[in-house]
This record gives sequence, C-alpha cells and structure tokens, in this order.
Amino acid sequence: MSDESKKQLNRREFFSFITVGWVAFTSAVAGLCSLAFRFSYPNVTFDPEMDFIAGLPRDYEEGVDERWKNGFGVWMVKQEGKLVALSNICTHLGCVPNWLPAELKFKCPCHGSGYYMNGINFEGPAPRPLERYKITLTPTGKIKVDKTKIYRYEKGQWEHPDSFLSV
Amino acid sequence: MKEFINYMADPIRSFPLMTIMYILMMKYYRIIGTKKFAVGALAVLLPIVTWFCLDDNFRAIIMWPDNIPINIIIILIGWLTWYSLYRCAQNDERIERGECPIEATPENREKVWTWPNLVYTELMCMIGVVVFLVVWAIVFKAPLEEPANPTWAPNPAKAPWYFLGLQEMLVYFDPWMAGVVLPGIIVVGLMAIPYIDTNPKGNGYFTIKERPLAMWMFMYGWLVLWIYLIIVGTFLRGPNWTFYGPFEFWDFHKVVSEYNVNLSEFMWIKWLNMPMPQNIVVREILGIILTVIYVCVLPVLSAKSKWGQKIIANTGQIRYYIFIFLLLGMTSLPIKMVLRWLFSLKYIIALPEWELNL
Amino acid sequence: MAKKHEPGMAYDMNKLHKVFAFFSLVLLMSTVWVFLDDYIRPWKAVQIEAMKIEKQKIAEEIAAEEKVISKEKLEILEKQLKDANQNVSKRSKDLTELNGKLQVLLRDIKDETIVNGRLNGDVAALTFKWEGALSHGASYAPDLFKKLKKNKALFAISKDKMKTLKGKEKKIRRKISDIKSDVTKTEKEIASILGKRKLLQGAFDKKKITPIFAIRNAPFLDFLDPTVKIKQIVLPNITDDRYFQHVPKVDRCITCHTFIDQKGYEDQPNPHKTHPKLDLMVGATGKHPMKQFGCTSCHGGEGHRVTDFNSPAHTPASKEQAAEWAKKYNWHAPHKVPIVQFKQGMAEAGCVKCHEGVQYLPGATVLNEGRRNIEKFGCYACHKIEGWEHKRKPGPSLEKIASKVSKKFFKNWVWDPKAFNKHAKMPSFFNQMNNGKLEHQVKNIAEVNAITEFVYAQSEKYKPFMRYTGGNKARGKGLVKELGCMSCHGVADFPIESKKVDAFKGPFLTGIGSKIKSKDWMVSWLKKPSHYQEDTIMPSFRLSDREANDITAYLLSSKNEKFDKLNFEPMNEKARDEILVTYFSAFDTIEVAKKKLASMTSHERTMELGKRSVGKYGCYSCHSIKGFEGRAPIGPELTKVGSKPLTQFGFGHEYDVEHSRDGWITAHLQSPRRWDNGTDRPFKDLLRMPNFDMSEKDAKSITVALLGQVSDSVPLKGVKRLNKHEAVVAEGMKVAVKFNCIGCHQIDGMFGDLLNVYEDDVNEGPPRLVGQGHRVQADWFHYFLNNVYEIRPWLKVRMPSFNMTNEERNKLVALFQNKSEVNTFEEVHQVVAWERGEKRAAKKLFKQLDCVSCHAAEYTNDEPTAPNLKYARRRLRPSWIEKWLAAPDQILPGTTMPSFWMDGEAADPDILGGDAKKQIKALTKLLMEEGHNFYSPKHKKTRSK
Amino acid sequence: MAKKGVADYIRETQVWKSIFRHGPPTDARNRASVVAGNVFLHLHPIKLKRSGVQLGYTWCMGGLTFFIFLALTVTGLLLMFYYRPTAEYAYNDIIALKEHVPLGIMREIHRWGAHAMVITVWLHMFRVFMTGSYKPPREFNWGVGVVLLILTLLLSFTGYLLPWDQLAIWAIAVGSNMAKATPFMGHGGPGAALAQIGDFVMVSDKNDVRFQLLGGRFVGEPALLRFYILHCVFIPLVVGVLIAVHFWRVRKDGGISAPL
Repeated sequence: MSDESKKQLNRREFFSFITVGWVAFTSAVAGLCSLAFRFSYPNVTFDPEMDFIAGLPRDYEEGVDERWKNGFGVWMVKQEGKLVALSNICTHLGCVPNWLPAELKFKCPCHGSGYYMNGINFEGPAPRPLERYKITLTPTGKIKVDKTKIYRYEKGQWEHPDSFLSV
Repeated sequence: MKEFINYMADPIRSFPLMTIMYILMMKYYRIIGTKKFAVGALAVLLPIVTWFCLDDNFRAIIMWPDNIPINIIIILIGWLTWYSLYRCAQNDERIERGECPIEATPENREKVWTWPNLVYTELMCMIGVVVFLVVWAIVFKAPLEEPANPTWAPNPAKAPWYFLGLQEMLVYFDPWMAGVVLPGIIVVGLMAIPYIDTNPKGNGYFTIKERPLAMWMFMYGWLVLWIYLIIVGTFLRGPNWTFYGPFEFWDFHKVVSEYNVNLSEFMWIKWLNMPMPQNIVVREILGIILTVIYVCVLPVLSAKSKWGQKIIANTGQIRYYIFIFLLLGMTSLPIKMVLRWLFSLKYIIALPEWELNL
Repeated sequence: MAKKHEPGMAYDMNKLHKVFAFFSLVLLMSTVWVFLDDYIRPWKAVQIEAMKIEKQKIAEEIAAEEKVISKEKLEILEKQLKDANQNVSKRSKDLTELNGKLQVLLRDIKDETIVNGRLNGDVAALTFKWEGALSHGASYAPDLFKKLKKNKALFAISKDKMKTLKGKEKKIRRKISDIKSDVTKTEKEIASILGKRKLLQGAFDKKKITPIFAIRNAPFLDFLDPTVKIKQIVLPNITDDRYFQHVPKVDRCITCHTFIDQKGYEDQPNPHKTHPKLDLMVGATGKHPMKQFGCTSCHGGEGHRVTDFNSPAHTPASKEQAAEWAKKYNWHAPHKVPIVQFKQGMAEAGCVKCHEGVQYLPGATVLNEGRRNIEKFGCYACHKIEGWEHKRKPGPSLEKIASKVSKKFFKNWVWDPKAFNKHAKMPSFFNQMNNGKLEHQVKNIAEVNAITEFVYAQSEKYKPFMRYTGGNKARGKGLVKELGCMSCHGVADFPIESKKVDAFKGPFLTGIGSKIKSKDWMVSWLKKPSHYQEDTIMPSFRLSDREANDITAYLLSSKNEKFDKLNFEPMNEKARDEILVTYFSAFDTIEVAKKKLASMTSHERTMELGKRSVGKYGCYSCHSIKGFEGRAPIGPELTKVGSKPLTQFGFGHEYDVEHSRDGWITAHLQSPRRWDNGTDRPFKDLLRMPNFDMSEKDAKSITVALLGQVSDSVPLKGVKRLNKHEAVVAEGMKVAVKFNCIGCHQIDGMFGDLLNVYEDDVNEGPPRLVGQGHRVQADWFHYFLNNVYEIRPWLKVRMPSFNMTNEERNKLVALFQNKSEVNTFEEVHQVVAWERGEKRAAKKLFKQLDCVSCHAAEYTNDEPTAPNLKYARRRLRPSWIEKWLAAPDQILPGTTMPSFWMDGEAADPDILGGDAKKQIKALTKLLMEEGHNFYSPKHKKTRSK
Repeated sequence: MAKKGVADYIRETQVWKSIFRHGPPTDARNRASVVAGNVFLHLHPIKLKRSGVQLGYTWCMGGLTFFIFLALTVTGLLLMFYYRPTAEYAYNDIIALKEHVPLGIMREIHRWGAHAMVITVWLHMFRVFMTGSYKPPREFNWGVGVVLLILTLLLSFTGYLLPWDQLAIWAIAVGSNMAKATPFMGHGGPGAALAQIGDFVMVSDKNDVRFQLLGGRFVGEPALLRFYILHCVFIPLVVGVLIAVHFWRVRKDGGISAPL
C-alpha cells in the first residue's frame, strides 16, 4: 500500500469517527436540552378542575340554572329541547354578567353588554355571543361538562353535537 | 473473622493502625509506588471487598444512597494516592540519578496547542462527568425521609458526610474546639501553607524526597485525620453515635460502657486524695499548666532543638512559630484521642462554668 | 517517552477522535436512558391493564345490551323510517319551496336585527344623553327628548316587525318539521333503543389502543395531552402533618386503584377491585365520598406517592402476603416513612381520629369489638386514654371486702384468679413467665400476704341488713335465668346461653359458694346491692324475700372444691424484709434502710409492704382501696400510642414478634411479660403488666382500637362534628353503657346481647327499643327509670331498678329523645276534641278489633298478655301510637301485636268511611281519653292518697 | 478538489464568516485565533506546556469542578421551577419531584452533582499540593482556592436543608449547633458569659451567631428561607466571582503549573 492511499484511508477513518462523534454529541446535547424542555411541563397540576359532572338531565328545568355558576363558571340553559353549558364570561372584556330573570337576559355590569337567554348578544359592546362548553353524557347517563372545549356561535360551532344535549 | 474485623475497626484500634499503615506507606513509598505493587494490592483487595459486600449489614451501610460519595471518594483517593506515590517514586529515582523530574523533561516542557489538545480533552472529561452523574442519578435515588419534625430527632442524626470528620471530633472535643477552633486552624493552616513552606523544590512536579516534611504532614492530616475520620463517622457510627463494626447490625439498643473522668478529678481525687478546690482556676490548674506548656513552652523548646534550629535557619522565626503552632493544633487531635482511649480522660481543662472545656 | 508527536501536539488526533466518538455515543445512550427511566413507571402498566379490563367489561355490556335490543322492533322501525323518508322525498318540492321561503325570511330577520340593534343602541344612548341634559338643565334637552321619542317609536315598530317575522319563521319551520315529523319521530325511537349501545360503543372505542393513543402517551410527547396519567384527589379539609404546618392531603391512590369507586369490579384482582364497602366509604353517595375523604385519611400510608408498589407504604396483612408481595412487586418493609398503611382489616383504626366522643361507631365492627374489649378488660383503668375518663373502675370496691370474702380466698384469688374461675376478668400477676422462678415466688407470696393484710386492715366494717332464711335451689336457678341476670353475668350452669350473651359487666357466676363467706351478705346484696356499695352498678331486681333467698341458696350451692382445698403459704418474713430493704434503699444506703426496718414492728412491716405492693401492682387502678384515692393510674398513657415512634417500643429479645406497632401491641396483649425474656432484671424491675389470657382475636381487636389513638390532628372542617342531637346521644350512651342497658335492650338495631338467648321468641326477651324517644313521653320515662314497674305482664325477664343519679336518668331520657330527634313532650289534650261520630266509631272499632282480649287489664278479669292500655295516656306519644297501630310489624318485626291496617287498608270498611288514617286516629283519641292521668299504678296509689 | 461542497459554501457565507472569524483550526494561525477569539476558550492560553495537558499530571479535577459547578447552576435553576422554600410546600415539592414532575431526576443530578463537586474540589487540592503547585508565584491563588473550598462546602451545606425532611433539619441542627459554640459569639461557647452587663445579655440564644445564621432560635421556616437565599443567590455569586479571580490568576501566574 502506498503512503498516499494509507493517508487517504486514515482520512476516511478520521472523518467517519469525527462525524460519528459530533453527530452523537450534538444529538445528546439536543436530548439534554429537550430534557430541560420537557421538565418545564408538569405532569400533575393543582389547577381547579376543568370538567365536572353536572347531575342528570332531568335535574334541570326550562330556563337558566345558576347552580354551577360560582363553582365552575357555567350557566346551564335549557331551552327548546336543548340543554347547553354557557360560559359566564362576557365576550367583551371578560367580566361576569348577571342573569336577570325578570328581563330574561344576561346583563354585564361592566359595560352593559346584554345577551339573550340563548347567549346571543343583542346590546352593548359585546362583539359576539357567549361561548358554549362541551356537554356530553357519561355512560351512566350523567351530564359531563368539559370547559377545555369551546364552541362559538359565530363560527357555526353551535350545530356541533357536543355543544348541546337534546332533552 | 468478621467479629475480628468488627473488633479491629473500632477507632481505638483502627486509628493507631491507620497511623502505622500511614507511616509504613510513606516510608516504603518506593515499593508501594510501583505498578507491580498496585496489581498485587488490587488482586488482594478485590476478593476481600467482594467478601465484605456479601454481608448484608455491610452492604446496607455502603449502599445507602447518601454514602455513595464516600465510596467514590475512597476508591478515588486510594487510587490517586497510589498514583501520586508512583509519580513521586519515579521522579525521586530520577533525581537520585541526577536527572530532572519527568515533568521537567524538554519534551514535557515543549509547548503544545491548546486547540485541539486541551480543549478536546476537557470536552471529553466533561462528557465523562455528565455520563457519570446521569448514571449515578438513575441508579441511586436521592434520599428523602420523613418530613422535618422539630420534636423528634432521628437516631443517628448526622451532619452531611463531608462534615462527619468534624462530627467525629466532637466525641473528643467540645463543640467550640471541634466545631470552631479546629476547623479554623484547618482553614488558616491551609491558607498559610504557601507562606510557611519556603522550600523552593518540588514546585510543579511530584516528589517526596525533596520536600519530606511538607508531604508527611499534609498527607497525615488529609488521609488519616480527615478522610479516615469521615469514613469512621459515616460507616462506623450508628445510633447514639455509638461505634458499630462494618458487619454489625445497627441495633438501637446497643449499650456501650463509657465513663470519662476529667484531668482535675484525676489529680485532686485520685492522686492527691483531696477534695476538689472551690476556686475553679485552682481546680483546673494542672490542665491549664499543661495547656500553657503545650501551646507556649513547647514551641520555644522545640525551637532550641536541632530540628527546630534547622527549620528556623531555612525559614525564619515567625514562619517557624506559625508552623509549630499549626502542627500542635493538628497533633492535639490524636493526642486527645489517645488520652481518651488510654485513660478515659474527658477534659484536660474542664470549666463548664465558662463553657470552656478542653 | 519516546513517542513522537506532531510538533505542537500532545495527542494523536485520530485516537482522540475515536475516544471522542465513544464518549459521545455513551452520552447519547445515557440521555436516552434518562428519558426512558423517567418514562417507564409501574403505574402506567397498571392503567393500561385497567383499560383492558374496562374494555372487556364494556364489551360484555354491549353484548348484554344487544340481547335486550329487540331486533324485530328495530327492523319494523327501520322500515317505517324508510317509508317515512320516501314520503318526505315525495314532497321534496314542497320542502324546497318552504326552505326557499325560510332563507328569504332569515335574510329579513337578519336585516331587521341590524336595524333593531342600532335603534336599541340609539335609544339607550339618547336616553343617557337626554337624562344628563335634563338634570343639568341644558337647553337642548327638549330637542333630545323629541329625538328620543322618535327613536323609541321606530324601535317599537322595529320590534313589532321582528315579532311578525319571527312568527312567520316559526310557522314555516313548523311546516317543515310537520313534513318531516314521521322521520324525526322514528329516528328518535331508534335512537332511544340504540342510545345506550351507542354510548357504550363510544366508551369502548375510547379504550382501544390506537396509534393516536400511542402518540399521546409516547415519551417526551406525553406533555401534550396524555390519557395515561397520574390521578389525584386533593383534600383541603384533611391534612398531612408537616409539623411546622398542616398541608392538604393529596391522594393519588386512584392512579392504580382505578375502579375503586365504581360498581361492577368486585371480582377483579387488586388493584382493580371495587371498594368492598362502597356504600359507606369511597362511593359518591355514601357518607365518605372519595372526593371528600380520599384514601389515606382512613387507610394511612403515603397517598401522594406513586413511584412503585413500595412508595405508598403498602403493608401486608400477613407473613404470607409479605412473601407474595416481595415476589410479585419486590416489596420491602417501609423505611423512614412518616405514616405506614394500616394492614388489611385494621383500617377501622382510621375512624378514631375523626370520630371523637363516641365509643361505638355503627359499621366499624372490629373497632367496636376492640373498644368493647378495652372496656371488658378494663385497659382504661391502668392506662389513661382520653375520652375514657368517665368510666368507672372495672373491679369491685375493696373498701368493705372483709365482710364479703375470707382472707384465704382473697390470697388464693389474687395469686391465681383463673384457678378459681376460668372466666375471671381479674388478670394474673403471679406465676408468670418472668416471675416463675422460686426466688421470685417466695417474694411474690410475701407480697400477696402483705397485700391481703393491708387491704383487710383498710376494710370498713359492714353488717348485712337481712338474714338468710333458707331457699329453694331449683327455683333460684330458674330465677337467675329468667330475671335477666345473664345480661351482665355468665352462669356456669347455662354455658350455651352464657356464651351467646358473652356478658362481662359482672363476674361469671361459678363457685360463688366458695367465694362469699356469709349467706346473709349474699341475700342482702341481692336484695339491695347499694347497701353494700353505694356506687355499684348492680341494680335491684325488686326481689321478694323468697326470691332473694332462693337465688342465694342456688348461688351458694355452687362450690369450687379444688380451690377450697388450696392453702396459701404464710408470709415468709425474711422475704418480706428483703423486699422492704430494697424499697428503703432506693435513695439511701442499705445500712440506713436496715435501720429503718429494724425500727418497725412486724405488723408495721407487713402493712408497709402491703401498701407498697398495692402501689407497685396498681391494684388501686381497678379497685377502690382506702388510702389510694386520687392516685394516678399505673400504666403509661395510651391516648397517642398509635403515633408512638416504633423505636420507642421495647422489643427486647423477642425476634419472632413482627417489627411493627400492631405486631408489638398484639404480642404484648397476649403475653405482656415476654419482653423480659433473655434479660436479668432485679425483682423490683420485672415487668408488671398482668396477663389477661387474651385470645388472639381479642388482642387484635384491641390493637385496632389502640392503633387509632394517633396524634394526627384533623382540621375542624375534616372531623366528624356531632350535631346537637348526636352530642346528647353520645353523652347518654355513656350512661347506657355504664349501667349496661345495652346488655338487655337492643337500641335501634344495635346491642342487646341478652336477646341472643331469646332467638326462638324475641317477644320473651327484653323489649327492643326502636325509636324509643318518639315512643314514650319524656316525663314518664324519667319517672319510670326511678320507679320501675311492670309494663309487659307476659315477660319473665325483669327490668331492674338502677341505682342512678337524677343526672344520669336525665341523660338517658335525653339520649332517646335526641336519637329520635323529637320534642321533650307531646301535647295530650285533656279533653280530646272529637269530630262528629268519631267517638262512636272508635268505640266500635275497639270492640270489633277485640283489643281487650290481650290488653285485658282494667277491662276484663282475664289474665292480661299485653300492656295496660289505661296507662298509655301518660306513657306513649299519640303520634307514635298512630305509627304503631298502622304497622307494628315494621317497628318491631315479629311482635305479637297484629297489623290491623295492613298496607294502609282499613280494618273495617264500614267504619269512618273505610279511611285507615281516620280509624287509627280515632282509636288513638279513645286511648287518650280513657287513660289514667297517672304514670303507673304505684303513682296512682301515692297520688290518690 | 475543485468541487465545492455544501459545507464549503456555508463557510463562505457572510453569516458564517461573521461568527467565525478564522478558518478551520488546522494550522498555527487559526489554532491561535480560535482560542483567542472565543470568549469561552480565551481563558486558556494559546499554547501550553505538554505536562499541562496530561491527565496524569492535572487529573482534570479543577476543570471538572468548574464544569460541575455549571451543571449544578443549570439543574438548580430548573429545580427552582418546582421548589418553594416554605415549611408548607418544601417537602411536598421534593415529593413532587420524586413522584410526578417529568424528569424529576434533575434533583438526583443536582444532589449527586453537589457531592461530586465536593469530591473534585478536594481532589483538585490534593493534586495541587502533591505537585507543589501552591509554591511561588501561586501562593495567593492557593489562598483563593481555599476560600472556594469553604464556599463549596457551604453551598452543599445550605442545600442540604432544602428538602426539609428529617435528614435535612437534623443535619443542619447538628451543624448549626457548632456555631452555638463559637468562642465569644455563640451562646454556648467559651467567653459568652463575659458579654453580659447586669441582665443585659449580649450573647444569648436569641442574638448570637447561630441566631443570625438561622434567623431564629431553632431550625425553622426563617432558616429555610435564609438557607435558600444563601444557596441560590449569595454563595453562587461569590463563588462565581472568585472562580473568575482564580482562573485569571492561573493565567497570570504562569498557567498550569510545571517545573520552574
């Protein structure tokens, strides 16, 4: 073997080892960095619960039910054969409107936005209707409200089967 | 056999043993500092350690997660001490032959590029240490005991392992000595080393022959008075800070007979057969005199000796007295230990009235 | 050092690259390892297993549901749907037209909404402006008002228009839905049939392991939205003690115990099993729902830990289970863990910390048994336990003992009570495993002699007030069984019955003839126990002299001849003096001690040793002995024994005892002296806890009760707080337990041990008290407790007269009244307000139902077999009488009182229009009117005088 | 080699050139500029004696100590995401790291890293002594090293309390009881009794050095907070500064030691 070819062989060897080394090193460092990334997403949180069991459908009478308003921020509204879980956050600036049973409307104390019972805005500065939360039945027939999933009227999502319960 | 080892491990016996082994090691470092010796020692030690590890009690104590660093440090120090001796022996042989130390050969004096030589090796050391830490973390989980409870102390209540040498000293000294003065002497002494040790030789290379005093003193303090006491404090001290052999189960109810007497009590009651004087200074007069002799007279006397004169000639008076003072501070520990074991001596000066016990 | 390098280079770079490549690869591997190490957790496998189990269960349910679904009906419906759809499509033209109209209308509505909304806004804005202008007196206010009016008018028009449009929309929509009505109806029907299956199918699909599932739960990606995750319950009301602070408990047990709160998994192996007491614990509708009480509040253990099987401090119930767990889960004994779980079967210990102030908890069987045993063995007398201070001393008073038993009997009894009576409650102090040696025995004998002399010297004089005049043994035996003595005493001649009742309040009646030295004492005691001991709980059965004599004759005829023959060794004076010297020399030299001894006479020495021995063995803890009043009990306090650190339990050299709190306590109870094994202790330091010869079952139940005595403080929000009724009930129960009311009476389904003897006919046994507070008037009840009289003429078992204080009577009355949550009195109108014809109907009914055939007293001369109705007026509450008449069998199952108004049907359809309620009411009124205004016949006599 | 690869192309871009102002470090000029031109590398000299590179001579313990210090800083900062130094949360947060925080192994790395740092510092010192490297002109740097050693121990010691378990508070209780015995400054030490005028006690359990250390008479919540601040902010800052001094002096005193 000539000196030249020996040198070339060495060169090839050199490149392969250094490549393996640096690739492995880089990926290991990337791995260690992603370790830190993953570390910052906790597995368990102590946030308030985002879903709750809201009893049986027959527990609700026609109209607005405020029993979950303080604990979970949800109005249960039963109207025209549909039960919906309505968010109690005003779409204007996030205040909490009041339910005025006499006038059959939600009225926000901050800037006067008004919503019909079905959550559609009709007065004041509110730009869009109240949001609905996902509402489904558990296998045992109880209502489950999941606040992580939101349905918005203006996006046509109120037709979604999970946005209401037929009762 | 195990009982014999348990028996020998008691500091009363193992401390002198360690000291003797230390002296032998330093004296015959030329023999120890050879590869042959290392292989031989390893061949002997490995089966012994394996046999040790077969014992449940021994395994339980060495595998306790917070004790792992001490295992690591024992291994590292064993190896590095041998390695230093090996380098010293090599260099000293060369020096005897009139050659320069290995570190001073022209080849090693030659300058090399930092990139890639140093940078690359450093990188690999870092990778190595990361791997080491990660594997260590996976294999051994950090301990977590019961929640902190100020009303109930665990038994034994131990300081972190690196302070266990100090905690072990607490057996022999009052806290102000073991916890404050002696550590203070250690820190001051360490800082003072470069200023006391004016020997220009041995700068930048391994050697014992050219700086015997510095080596003998430092190595004794480091290996025997520091590391060895940590090992005792970690592995051999159990509930109630009672001694437990390496193969002994940590039985909470182990009772050890220990009754210690103050020097003043020895003097007045045993020797002079007199009642203890009311005046506390008079009561402790012997201890005070001895301490004064130890601290003040001994340095002066030693300065007059041949050995002292030689050092003074090399370094000067101030350095000498600082040196001798530090030396006395260091030797006070083994002296007190030996006195305790031989005579059950509690305190040389016992002035609990002033919180001053020595 | 001869290696040649490139100038300026220390290493061969090729080699370095290789080393670097190697190091980097190792680093990469360890990085992967870290991820996997973090990712692989045992609970994930458990959850996936749970998914499979649930999936299978749903599959079964789907199969079951499928069977229910009627295929034929479905087919018919589907056909109907098809037809309906065809019908609709036939009218598709109409539909299209209608839809077109609807679209136009919707456009108009939208248009009008805009107009309407703007006008609405304008009106609101103008109103605001105008009001402002008006109040500030601005000149342009009238203009604004005009404008406002105009807008308002427009707005009204717009609203009106809107209404019209909406009305139209509704009409069209109705038309459309009319056309589709058949379709929608059939679809709904089909959906209602298939609905459940559909839901189940959806649930089933969710349990499938799909690629999406794999990605969601993949390492590193599982932060997005994992389905396999730790589940936890946060309990703000129940805390973990962190010593510096209490922090809300967090239980994550449900991460693995997936179905613990769901029915239907009872047969699954752990951890997938349903909780065995779902209605009481865990279940959402029970008293302790999981979300509110978590798991470790009762079970103990580290609920927040889920790393592996060991971390929550699971504790095996037996050695076998420990071995099994070690094999299966690599289990090892928890170490350095704050709270270890209670073993299976010991979880009831967890009740104690929240349920304070009550001795018996409904539902906690083992705990109740343990507490009953604590009472039975009198543990509380020597060991202080908070909440037990009110209990009386478990042993009889020795203040007048000299008149009751002989010295010889006393000594032999103290030496070995079980030799006299194997049921003796008195435990054995002597001849035990740690003092069986001869040298100890000699000293023990001296002590027993000295105790006897001391106690007898302290004993007061007592003279029986009655003389025994001879009696009939057989009659006496009958009386002992009939009267109800066995609710407190076991009787040797009735072994089966004694065992059934398992009474412990009084001594077991055997060999009494060898025990009681005077017949006169016996007969006096039976006649009036409080004459001998004022505070005794032994009640008076209002025995006639003949009865008392008969029972005395019977009881004293029972002798223990073997015991009679025993002779007790006399005092060994040397041993006595030796013991005294050790006492005296505790703080003195032996010489001084001996001098002190020499200065005493022999009698003084005996008395001194007697007194010291009574103190040493703690006799005074259980028995009243003169001179020991107010001394602290001898044993260590047990109030917080469940939290005592394990290191503080002395296991001595007993290596076969399990190294746990409960292991120690159980072993200790069964053999309290065992810890002295293998030690060489001086006589005075030998363990003194006596041997109760406890069975393992008894010991274990007591262990459970004691384990519950923990120092954990549960926040007020978390503990069971007794409401005002419950608090009074708890207080009253103390009295009921003290006098052993519960030995005879079953109270609302609990207790009533004596009833076990009357299994064949419960009506012969002591009355069961169901809703007693509602049944009787409080004033009558109070009177009755003080002046017991016969109510039920057919009963042989006799309600005795208790030696109660007025306060105790009040507490008992209040107990029942609060248990039934009724008012103190129920008004009985002096003159019953009759409605028209009611009284006549009542009388007719009374006659027709032939009440007097049983309730004969004061009506006929027949022997009555039911309570006297004349006294019902003061005794019973009218509302209860009505309830009772309506359904006596429901209140007291098996009662002899017939149900005349079964299921609300009238007793006689012709009376009062056949209205059951009216009939009952009328009869009640009659009883009220005809009744005496006295509590009892005796009351009548005293009052009429 | 006329063909240009992608790598060559990248090397010619302005971006690349703006970052790396030198060519591949294969010749003397570039080897020098790579070290001198990099902020992280420039604490090294451009060339050093061969003995300074040899692991057999340096044991690399100083470098490892520094690297572990960096690793501890990173893991420590990450741990602060989940750890709250209060009596209420501290213990539970450590449990959280153990039980459910993703990659809670960070705590193990931090804890073992702390032990490893103590070990490497000691061994570094051991090596420096064995090679006599503290001798002139490096006397001062040895002194800085001793201070760093003490600070390392203090860092580890203060961190020991943070898990707030029995191991932690009793280790700190034992350790801080020594402060109680400081002559004249601790209430249990000799001379403390002298600092008293009438009933005005200047050194007692509520005003001595131990009290200052713990912020109370016992190891309690104030001590936890204090140790946390010391552990996370104060000592690391001082250590950082002293490390800079230490490195600077290594360079200024003639680089890694070698025979004169």
